[in-house]
Amino acid sequence: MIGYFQTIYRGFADTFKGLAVTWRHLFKPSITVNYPLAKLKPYERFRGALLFDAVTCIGCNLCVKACPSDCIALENQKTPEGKKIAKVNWYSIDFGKCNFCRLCEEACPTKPKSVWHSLDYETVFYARNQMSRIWQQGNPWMGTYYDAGEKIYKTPEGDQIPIEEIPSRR
Amino acid sequence: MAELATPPPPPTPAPAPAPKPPANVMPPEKAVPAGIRKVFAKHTEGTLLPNRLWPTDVWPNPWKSASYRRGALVLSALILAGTGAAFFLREIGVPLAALRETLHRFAEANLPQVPSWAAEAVWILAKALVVLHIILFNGLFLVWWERKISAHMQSRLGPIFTGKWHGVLQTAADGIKLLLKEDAAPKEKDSWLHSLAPALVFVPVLICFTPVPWGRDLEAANLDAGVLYIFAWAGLSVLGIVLAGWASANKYSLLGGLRSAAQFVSYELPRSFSLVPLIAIAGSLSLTKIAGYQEGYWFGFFPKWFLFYPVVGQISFVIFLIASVAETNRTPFDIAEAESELVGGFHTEYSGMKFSIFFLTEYAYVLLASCLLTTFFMGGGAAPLPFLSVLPSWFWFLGKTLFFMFCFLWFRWTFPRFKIDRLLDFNWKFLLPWSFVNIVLALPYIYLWKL
Amino acid sequence: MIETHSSSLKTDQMFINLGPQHPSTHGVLRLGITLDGEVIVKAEPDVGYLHRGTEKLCEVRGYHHCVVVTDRWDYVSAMTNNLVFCLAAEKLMGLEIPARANYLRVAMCELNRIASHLLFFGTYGIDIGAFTPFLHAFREREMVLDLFEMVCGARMTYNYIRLGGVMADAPPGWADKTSEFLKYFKTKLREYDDLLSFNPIFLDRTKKVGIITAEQALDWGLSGPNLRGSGVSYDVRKTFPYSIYDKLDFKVCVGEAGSCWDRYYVRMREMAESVKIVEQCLAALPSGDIMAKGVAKIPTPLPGEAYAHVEGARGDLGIYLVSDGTSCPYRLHVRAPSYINLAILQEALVGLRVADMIAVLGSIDIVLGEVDR
Amino acid sequence: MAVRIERVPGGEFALTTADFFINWARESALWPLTFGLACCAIEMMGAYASRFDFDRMGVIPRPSPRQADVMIIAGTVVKKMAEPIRLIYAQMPEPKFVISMGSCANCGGPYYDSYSVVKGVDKIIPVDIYIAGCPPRPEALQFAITKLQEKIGRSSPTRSALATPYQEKGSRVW
Amino acid sequence: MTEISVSGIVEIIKKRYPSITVAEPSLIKGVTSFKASSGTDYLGVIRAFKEDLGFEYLDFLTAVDWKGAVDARGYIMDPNPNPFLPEGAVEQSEVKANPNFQYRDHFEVVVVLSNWKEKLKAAVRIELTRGNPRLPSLYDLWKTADWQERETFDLLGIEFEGHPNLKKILTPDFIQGHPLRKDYVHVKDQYD
Repeated sequence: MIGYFQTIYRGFADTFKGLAVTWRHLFKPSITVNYPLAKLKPYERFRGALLFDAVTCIGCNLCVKACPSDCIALENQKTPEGKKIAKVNWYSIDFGKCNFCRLCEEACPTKPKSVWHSLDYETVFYARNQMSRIWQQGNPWMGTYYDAGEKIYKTPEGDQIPIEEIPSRR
Repeated sequence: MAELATPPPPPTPAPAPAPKPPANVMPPEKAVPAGIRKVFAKHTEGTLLPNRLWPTDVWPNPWKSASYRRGALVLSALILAGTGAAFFLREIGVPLAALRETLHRFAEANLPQVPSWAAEAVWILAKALVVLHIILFNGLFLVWWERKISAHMQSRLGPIFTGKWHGVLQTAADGIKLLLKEDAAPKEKDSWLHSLAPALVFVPVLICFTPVPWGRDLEAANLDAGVLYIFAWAGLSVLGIVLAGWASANKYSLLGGLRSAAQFVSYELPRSFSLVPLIAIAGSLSLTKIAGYQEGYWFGFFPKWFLFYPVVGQISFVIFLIASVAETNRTPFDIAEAESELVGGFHTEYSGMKFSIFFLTEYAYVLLASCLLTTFFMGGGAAPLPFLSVLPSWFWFLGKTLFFMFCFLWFRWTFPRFKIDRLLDFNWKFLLPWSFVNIVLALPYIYLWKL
Repeated sequence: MIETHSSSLKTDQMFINLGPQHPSTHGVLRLGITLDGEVIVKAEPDVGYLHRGTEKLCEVRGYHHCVVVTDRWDYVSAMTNNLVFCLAAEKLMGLEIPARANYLRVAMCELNRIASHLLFFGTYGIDIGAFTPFLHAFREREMVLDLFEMVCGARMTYNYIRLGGVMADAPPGWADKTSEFLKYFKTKLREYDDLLSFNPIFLDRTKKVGIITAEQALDWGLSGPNLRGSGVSYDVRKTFPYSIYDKLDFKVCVGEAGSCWDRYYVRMREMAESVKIVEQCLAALPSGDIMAKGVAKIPTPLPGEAYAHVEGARGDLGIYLVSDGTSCPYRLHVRAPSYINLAILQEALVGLRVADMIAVLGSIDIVLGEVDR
Repeated sequence: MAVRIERVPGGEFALTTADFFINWARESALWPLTFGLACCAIEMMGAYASRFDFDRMGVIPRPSPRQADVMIIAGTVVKKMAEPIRLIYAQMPEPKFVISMGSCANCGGPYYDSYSVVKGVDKIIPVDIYIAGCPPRPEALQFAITKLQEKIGRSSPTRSALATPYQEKGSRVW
Repeated sequence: MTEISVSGIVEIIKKRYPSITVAEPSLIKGVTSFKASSGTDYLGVIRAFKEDLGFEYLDFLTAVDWKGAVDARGYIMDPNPNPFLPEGAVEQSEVKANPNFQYRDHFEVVVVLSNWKEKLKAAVRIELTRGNPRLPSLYDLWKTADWQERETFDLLGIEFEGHPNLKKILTPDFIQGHPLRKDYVHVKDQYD
């Protein structure tokens, strides 16, 4: 008989303990980041969207070999008689396939690195062909994409790689 | 934002290439070609949060953060404004009766050709409309309130962006969007029953609200058998749920419908038996008389609410509370639309307008259950302390109902879910026997000590 | 007493399909359940809805590329996948890992075990019907993910443990931020017990449900918290110690009856143990370099085979690696604990009710990425 | 063109087109389908959790496809799973949108050469927004939802015959 | 049971099954390997391990195809959307076979058992011809072999006699052939 009342008492006691936990949390301030109005700055080592700098790149193809999903492609500049020189004609990264693993940045021999992860995570595309970003020697536009259908460069204004802060390259 | 259909025009002027840095000079540390910064338009104006909101630095002393203080200020201002308005509005019951008199005299004086009962019919129609709007606006408010309470219980923010202040228009947006949704349902559904089910679920709840005494003589109709009336109509909506389960030709909803039938029927019993002592003591089934019986104070300050009857009050209160949580199909008794087991339970195959009716019924039932709890156990419009009765009775009724609604929300976001067979055992082996014992315990109150 | 024999009643069984898209199957698992009323007669789990064929892909990727693929097997505790692949490859190549790298590896794996068990605690709460524990668990999990983001830059697919050591050293502020988290987390563990572990409805839903005896567990090859829930105290960190687990002291938590609650509570106590381990690692963190000397950019081990296994969050995760001397692994087999633990559902679910099925499936704690590889 | 205040003798009227109102209701109550496949599903759960609260934007996960507006494909689309995805997409009521989250759903990601992975979910269903990342951060998912809200804001349901938002060329295949 | 040590196991097995040869350089480091020659030996040795020598836990069961370098046609890639590279120009890093490694044209099934009390691990291996790789199933010894054998059958095509339901478990139904075989050629289906 006593055991019966004990179980009832224990049931109610544990129930109220659970209620007390939620009651306490009701008056604690929330820890939410109000995203579009206040954005979290990622840590310094965060692996965001890749960036490329054609000035320091020596076209050594190490990043092409280092990428596990083959999303980097580049073409070396050639002197008129066809000898390769340490400059890049164009350089493209396919963000659709990239899995943000930092292997290309580690493989890059140049100081400071010419392909590096920025702190930007807001990369959104509207169509499939916007995914591969092409950096071209003659065209300093950073994030153009090449519309194979109409064979011209296009800059999807506003929405391509918004950058908050470009870290000092390692 | 340019129309996305046509590809954006290529940049017209070919921008001048960046000046060539001399070959041997190491480009400066943050030397970034000019093109980068110009092209990356600043897309939103968000401020960058350098530090991270970890609970360890937010919670130790919440009063330090300004937003927390502002929130507390706004909350207390709201409560004070409410009591102030109530203080000035006084009792609405008296002027309403006067209004009814003027309506009758106006009908007799100016509209001789209208039959005598027309004025009374207009008056009843007006009361019905007011009660209907109370239920619908409660739906709007309660959905928003539940999302905010559950959010703050889980240390998050809840709707912010829809309305101007703290997502106030969130429920309106949900409702309108649901209205405009296509009514997708399986081909094999029993279409006639599929559309009838939401009506069968929603209409009984509206009817149940007639005898509820919103304050002193503010009830829509002072029915003598109020309690019986409510439990009779409330029992009908289980029919709609079982119908919904059957008509949507989906095994999950069938299971959900059958489960809710078992749960509703079995929890009807302890809910009514736990009221037997109260009805015997108050001597009448009409809710107004029950509320009226509980006015007055013991020893001058202790309110004569049925909740404070030494043993009988507490037992019947707990049984009635648990049974009404089970009636409203909410956690910990929401096995009918158990998210994790039956995907959506009986309303898996409902979309758009029909789904919003189910959604609204659940919140109407929460309001009904809170009103009943206030009337039976907390004495309707009776003020908790003698000098507080300067505030009108409908204000106290509203405050107690809000408190019980908060308890319903509180239970939902704390407790896990029962299992169907344990739920039925709990009812038949615990609640029902204790309600019988409670009736026996109440005998001395009925005959010996007239509290 | 009228004895109505069920066979006389003409009731036919109902086949319901807990489809690949279901809120409580933790991903894409299809359970074909035949029901008689509400009692389950036969359960047939159907996997393969997330089979990406990674064992075949690893035969084309170099050893340093495979580490990236290992992140996506058990994506809730990716650190342990990296560790087990690197242990196997280092056994093949006979590499010697510096002490600091070992301590960092163990600290990261235990933090990852805490994050994985927090996810289990959250989703198990939702399976049983309580929503708030999920939100509280994810609040703590976000703090652990912050620590990982500080060290290796990613929140879930770390690619941090490399052949021969670790990718990068812990940044200066990392150690005291971790100890701050650990101190805060101990108070939270007690709060979880109040909120869910000893809640009467939760106990009622899980205490005497889904009993798996010790013999049954051994027969079906269960491992990890599922096996220890049934009373068998087998922990790879104690029986076959790897890395520096023999230098650390921690308790192996064992349940008694093998019910859903035991498996649940073993994981909750394991979180407390992991906190102790991380504290010891932080205290005894030696200085020194973090990568073994002489690790080639494209490692090509000598022909041979190696089998390394670690105590993952879900059980005994092992990698059987065969190398034929080229730069890509010749055959890589993953002993996926979730895949092997899932098979017991065929036997454990028979005779239960629909609601219990979800409780048992949740308590086995599977991750579909590891089941289908 | 949002809300225009019209000055009329004796007061003001707030005039707005039906489009703006309908779009406002649709975009501020986007109910996604709880449909997680692989690692991105855990980041999606992170987005619903306390720190990056999705409820702020009126986004509640709904278990049944009948009540969902958005389908967030979070994870690798495997060939065995392709048929169920198409089935669930067909079950969703009409103004429906698809967000392809993560490299695996965009075009196969790290499994670009696997024998059992569909290289990109737009081979099965039309996709409105692609998010890069493996897995993308919860904020990236919220950024995509804001972009989807802007896209809904630009559409004109009253004019388009099918009462569906005007899809960007090419992404609506049938 | 006698005090078990590595040498103890070896001579017990040698006494009971003379045809079992102990692979001298124990192939898997730290695990003593036993090479069985026929299906019955394989089953007998494993039963002996389980009953007599206290190896009551089956770690895993898998198979290795020793045919040679993996065939590139087993992989199927989306044509590279990068407009600059000609169609499909992403050259598949061709995996060359290691010249001085003696491949042999058949499968090898590996079963690893572990004995926790003695902290010992033992592996049993058996070579199966490519023609009809058949092997008795371990289902009646351990039930966990059910799914592990189904996976080995599904990915490598090794038949296990006496298995309750030997069907495909991981790959979709319309994939013909066994993907993990070195000579697997992928047939293009409607999703590629």
